[in-house]
Amino acid sequence: MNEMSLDDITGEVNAWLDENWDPNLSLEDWRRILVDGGWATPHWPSQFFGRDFTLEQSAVVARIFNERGVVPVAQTGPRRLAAETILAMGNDDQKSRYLRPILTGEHSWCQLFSEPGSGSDLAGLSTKAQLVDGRWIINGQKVWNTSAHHADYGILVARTDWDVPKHQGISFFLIHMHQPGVEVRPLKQMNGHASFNEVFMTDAVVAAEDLVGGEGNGWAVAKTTLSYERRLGGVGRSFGGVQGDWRGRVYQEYEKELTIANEPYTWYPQRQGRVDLVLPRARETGAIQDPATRQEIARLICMQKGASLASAAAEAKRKSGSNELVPAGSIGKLAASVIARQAAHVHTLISSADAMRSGPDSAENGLVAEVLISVPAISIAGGTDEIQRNIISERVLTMPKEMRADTGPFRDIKRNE
Amino acid sequence: MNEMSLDDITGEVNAWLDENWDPNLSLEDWRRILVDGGWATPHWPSQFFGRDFTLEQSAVVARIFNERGVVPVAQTGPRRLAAETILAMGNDDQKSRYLRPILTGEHSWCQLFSEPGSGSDLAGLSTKAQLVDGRWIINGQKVWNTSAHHADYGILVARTDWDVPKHQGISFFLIHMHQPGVEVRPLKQMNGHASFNEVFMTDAVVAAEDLVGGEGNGWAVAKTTLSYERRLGGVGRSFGGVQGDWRGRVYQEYEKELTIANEPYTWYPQRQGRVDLVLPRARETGAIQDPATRQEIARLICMQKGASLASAAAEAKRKSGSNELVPAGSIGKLAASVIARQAAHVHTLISSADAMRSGPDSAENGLVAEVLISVPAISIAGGTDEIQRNIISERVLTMPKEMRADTGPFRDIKRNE
Amino acid sequence: MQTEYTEDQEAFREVVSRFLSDKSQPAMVRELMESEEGFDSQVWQQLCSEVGLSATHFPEAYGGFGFGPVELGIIAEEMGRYIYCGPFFASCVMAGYALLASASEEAKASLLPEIATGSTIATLVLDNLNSPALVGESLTAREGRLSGNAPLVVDAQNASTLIVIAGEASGLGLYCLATDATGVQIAAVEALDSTRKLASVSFANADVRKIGDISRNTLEQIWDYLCVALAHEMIGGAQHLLESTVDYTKVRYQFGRPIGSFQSLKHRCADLLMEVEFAKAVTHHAAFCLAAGDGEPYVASMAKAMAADTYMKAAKEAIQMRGGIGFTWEEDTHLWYKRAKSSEVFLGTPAMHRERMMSLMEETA
Amino acid sequence: MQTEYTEDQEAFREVVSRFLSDKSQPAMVRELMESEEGFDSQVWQQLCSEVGLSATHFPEAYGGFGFGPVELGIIAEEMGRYIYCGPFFASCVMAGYALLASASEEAKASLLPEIATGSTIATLVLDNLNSPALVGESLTAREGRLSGNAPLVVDAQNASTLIVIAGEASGLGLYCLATDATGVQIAAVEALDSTRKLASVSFANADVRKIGDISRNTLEQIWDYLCVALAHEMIGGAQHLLESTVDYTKVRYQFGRPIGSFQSLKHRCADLLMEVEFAKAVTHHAAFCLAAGDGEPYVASMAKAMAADTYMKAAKEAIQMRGGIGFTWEEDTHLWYKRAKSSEVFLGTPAMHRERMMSLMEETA
Repeated sequence: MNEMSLDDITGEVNAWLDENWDPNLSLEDWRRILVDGGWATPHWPSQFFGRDFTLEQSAVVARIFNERGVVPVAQTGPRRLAAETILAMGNDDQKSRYLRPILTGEHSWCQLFSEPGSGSDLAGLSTKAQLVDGRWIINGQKVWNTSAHHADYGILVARTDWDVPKHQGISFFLIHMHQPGVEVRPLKQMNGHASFNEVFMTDAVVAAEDLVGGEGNGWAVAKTTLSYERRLGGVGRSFGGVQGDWRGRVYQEYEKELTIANEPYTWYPQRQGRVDLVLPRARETGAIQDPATRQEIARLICMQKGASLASAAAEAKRKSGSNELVPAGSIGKLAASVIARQAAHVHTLISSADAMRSGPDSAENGLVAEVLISVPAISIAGGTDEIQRNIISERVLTMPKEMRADTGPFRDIKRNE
Repeated sequence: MNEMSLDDITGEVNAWLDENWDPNLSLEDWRRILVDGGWATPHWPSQFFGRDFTLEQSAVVARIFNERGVVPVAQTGPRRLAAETILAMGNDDQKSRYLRPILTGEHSWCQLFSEPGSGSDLAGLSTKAQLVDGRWIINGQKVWNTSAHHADYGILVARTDWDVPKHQGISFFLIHMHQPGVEVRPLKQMNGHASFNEVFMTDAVVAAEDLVGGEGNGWAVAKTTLSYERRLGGVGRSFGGVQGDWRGRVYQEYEKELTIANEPYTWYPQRQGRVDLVLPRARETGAIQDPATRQEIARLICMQKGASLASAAAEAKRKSGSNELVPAGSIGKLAASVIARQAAHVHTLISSADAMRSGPDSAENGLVAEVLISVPAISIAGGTDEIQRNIISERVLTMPKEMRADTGPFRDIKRNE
Repeated sequence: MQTEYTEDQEAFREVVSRFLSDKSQPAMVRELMESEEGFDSQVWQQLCSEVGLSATHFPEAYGGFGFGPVELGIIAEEMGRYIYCGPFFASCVMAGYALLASASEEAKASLLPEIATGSTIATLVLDNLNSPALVGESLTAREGRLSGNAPLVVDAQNASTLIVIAGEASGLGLYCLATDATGVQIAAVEALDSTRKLASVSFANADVRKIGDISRNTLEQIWDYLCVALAHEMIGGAQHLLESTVDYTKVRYQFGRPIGSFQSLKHRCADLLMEVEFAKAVTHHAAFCLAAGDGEPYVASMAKAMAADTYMKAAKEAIQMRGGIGFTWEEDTHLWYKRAKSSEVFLGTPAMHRERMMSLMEETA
Repeated sequence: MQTEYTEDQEAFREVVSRFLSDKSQPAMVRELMESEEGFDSQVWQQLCSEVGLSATHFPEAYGGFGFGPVELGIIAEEMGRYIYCGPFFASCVMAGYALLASASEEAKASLLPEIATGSTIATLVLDNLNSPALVGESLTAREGRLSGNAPLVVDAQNASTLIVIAGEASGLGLYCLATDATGVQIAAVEALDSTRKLASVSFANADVRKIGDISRNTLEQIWDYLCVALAHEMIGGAQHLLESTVDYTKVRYQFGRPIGSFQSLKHRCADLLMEVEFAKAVTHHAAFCLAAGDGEPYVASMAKAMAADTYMKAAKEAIQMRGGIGFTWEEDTHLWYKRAKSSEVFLGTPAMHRERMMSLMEETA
């Protein structure tokens, strides 16, 4: 822990920025200065680009950066998950080699977890890693890999032992994406966007020193990644743009970085149902006069208000340190599904036959049509509704678990071909 | 098989009735004549009060009885299940002793299958039967026993072997109800009616010769009973009254028998939601003008029409001998639940605040209030909705079965205390 | 505006809950619901004078504690959880709010302190329980005389004082008279939910004292207050049902497993939990809004609609998951089921409240 | 009135199904939906002349086979199952029924045989696809000239002949003109479901031939025929989705088990089967009623409402139960999902049809 007072921090950050912050630097140059100055990730240990700050101390730095329009380190896409996982579970050598270029934005990362055969059942993965002549040889297929097509590295889970129960035979690797054994193909969704990739690994190679957490400990490492993912609200988020009226080369490059990073997520607001468009459209079309439609709109507003208030109440309880189990995450996720579906239903009622249209000439420049063919994703991506219901019933309501068919050696567990 | 032509049957029945049928007989006298004449159950074997008639031949007899207003043998309550089970699975001695007084109405029967600890899981029953000095000693509790309070005998399933899997350790008995070890208590439901009983057996006695189908074969015998129950549409049916303008002592006594038999079922139409009352009430109250209510009424009418047409289509397929699996029973049962619930919802909308009332001064002499507090039964009685969904998904859609926790010796299976 | 309960309020809930868990056990509820008056006057006196619940939301000037809809909501929620049988809702909530909103200073000063101590039991006579817009059509006052019929009045049998909202030549007025006044006829009405006693009240040219004017707008506000209190009652009941049902699925075995291990029950319980959490959050929010005089204009209707739907859903699942046992008289679930069904339509159906939500929203849009 | 299919009809279904399973495989559907015209003219010719489907429901006098709504329903159901891409619905069903119901003998004699052979592709231009009551407001005919706009016309790009229902000084008229006539403008409209091509059609004082009068009542009847055919399409699609989804749950393993062994999926599939059975039974019944000129007056709206809700439910479950795979472009489920969504609102939403049901019921009550 760092003992600096909040006032001292304020003074020191501002002094450092007066000295070093120059919006006319290139994005990479600026970030090198920022990272080496220790102000990029002040909550990290001082040994690795940080200052051992508490969250409160770090918040002071973030506020000042924000006020002065200072461009932060690279955080888009899965790179932040990679960084936090390596910081938490990697060895010093790995931290030294990988963290700095993540922060400066030189290296882009992707996450290689899900497989076609193991979606809800992530630990049922069957990508194979074999140690041959001191190197890990990887064979298998991953899917839903955002940003994999421009990633330099990937965080990878693969199976190294098939004779132990499924969670025990998994190892965690850092894999170099630019090698002959790795092929990345875009994966198009039913709404026409291609936000994800499939990654095929055929005798791909990972150096022995890029195993994280030791052989067979991959599940624990992956859980660290997943808990960060949950905390950050999924990697599938929009990262906003440059706020305010700032000018300079660094902003131009930063804006470009964000645009590329946000590209896969342009339809994400639509998969949530675009509740914001409901009332304006209902008023504009006159559908708000229709009694049956009014009932459905009211239901939607009720759900949305309920979800947002329940989530706020849960957050307040969490902050107050209550011991009461607050299932905010899973309930919120399930709520988002229910809300999105009802919103799509209401949009359909409002559009009536116009819901047959799509594209830029259709309602709200095509956004409504995109809602109608994107909402199915909200109840699947990032854990299906079914998985959320399992979590809520088991962890919150403490109902008994399902009987398991997947104990014993992984080799013997029935799975998809 | 009997080779008589349908014309010959017509002639013979009419001649026999001209000779024997006298509405001024007592009910019991008439039925003795009827049974001994072999016309009571002509589809039964000639050895036991029948004539080996086919269903087609029997239908001729039934039609003539109906046209002439001839009172049939006793069929109310569970006695018919008892009779058919004994006929199918009993030995000659049992048939000789029990069938005749069932037909004449002298003996009334009840069904002792369900237990407080085994509702959906009937085969998980734990009433114990032990052979002591050549007699079976019964200990345990049964529940949902219609007519048990005035039954002379009961068909009983009890466990005789605790060291084999659960279906294998069950035996089927005929128990005399009027004995010190048997106590019958009425069981009141949430709607105030008491249509059922609980039956407590404490060292109750069954003679060795009243074991049906042999020790450990009780499940097969019980399944025969249950298949009759399904075919007859559950014992919980109304049996109608005396139709037409017939006069005579036998009618008076028959009417009285039916009234007693129907008493437990007066609320059964209400548990089905009384869809017939919906439109008249909606028109009378003006609720039919309300657009939101109209939507709900339309939904109800859709469901009801769908259920009745689907059931008719299934019946037609069954008759045409199609091999296609037609899940009419379970779908129909599930449909009845959905319809009843929607009907209750619509009745609530129609009544609005008046739904707070009950009793004879409330809507439709209290029938609407009775609907509101009786519909929960429809999705439970005779197999819960959950059981029907299991059946539909496994037998019709051939989806894989649940994993089982109740294999192995019954003694080791976890169950309710 | 308040967004969560204070520690004091949480402590207050504890007090209320402890009192009711002791004085309103299911066996007592069953006894009272079979009785004519439907409540235990000794418990009522303790509740009013010892615990002081009846005076919670009245200003101190009228013998109250000066709290508001939030604290009242806490009481109502716990009463819903335990199905407290007594004239609290009729006297303190219904009559109390009508007086607070519309009675003359003199009437307030004379009536509220009596209601606050519980020595006077009052009720509010509304000739229509479906919608505030329909009130005042059947009951009319002309020159100090009241005529007409209110078919459903809560706890009228137990009240000594009737507070009446009646139509006038133009507009509505608030009136007061004794239940034993000439021209007043009170007849018990058989109730679906016998834990809340109902009567019809009819007036034949009864001599009546006018104690205030009520605008349509004020009546809508009173209705809001009543709906929010009722919504609290309902979410209290819904929570009880959710908890008791989940508990049941953990101990009830079928097919060698607790039924709570069957996925379809687990998923339905998860859905129910979500709905209960939403209805609870909105209902609490509605009380915070009323207390602050702020927030969505339609928040009371929102709370009433959501609480009603959720309570009914919880009630249906509570019986279904108990199977045949849940349908018996002996098991307690039906007490809450009937309360849920009755509350669903009391003060307006969910459909009415959704329509009202939309109207209020569009009026202010 | 017929209550079940005859053996001949079942055999006919086999023929249709075999043809489509061969000629309308998902890979072909994908190719066609990406193309501008959206159908394969060779398959269309086979369908019309070899299999003779296009002429099924036309009277023999007009080159048809003299069958009716039941046989047409069989075709539509199988087309829905295989998402057949082609102008069948526009030309044979929509234009065909409008002509049969309202055209002059002369017009029928000249147009129907051409449509029956498939050599003429026609479509029906309605200026409103939401409700028959709204048709004729935007498109109007005055003294042999047609003006106005129809924003959504099925397969107009592929048609050579437009059958138009237009408002007149009083009432409605049926009109006919060629797609290349002066004053006609046809512009492709991007469709949510690209397996059914849409265009907007506008008329600027176009010279037009009147071929019949249409009463409001007749328009309602035409609408009924179209809805019943569309409902068949939808239940065909819904059945395909139910079957393919159940099959998927049997072979997809997660947690060491086929996902079809998880109870919540089993129960949802059972519920879906029930709904599909109901919608199917009502839709078939609706065709039997139309064929017999008997039955509930609201049966077409009932079928459309039920088929639409069921198809959407099946489509949602089909994607959900497939998880992420179901949301990919590569997997075929989205083809049916989009057809379901688009059909839900085509010729009126389920809510509109429920309201129409009630109106028709109360008119005749």
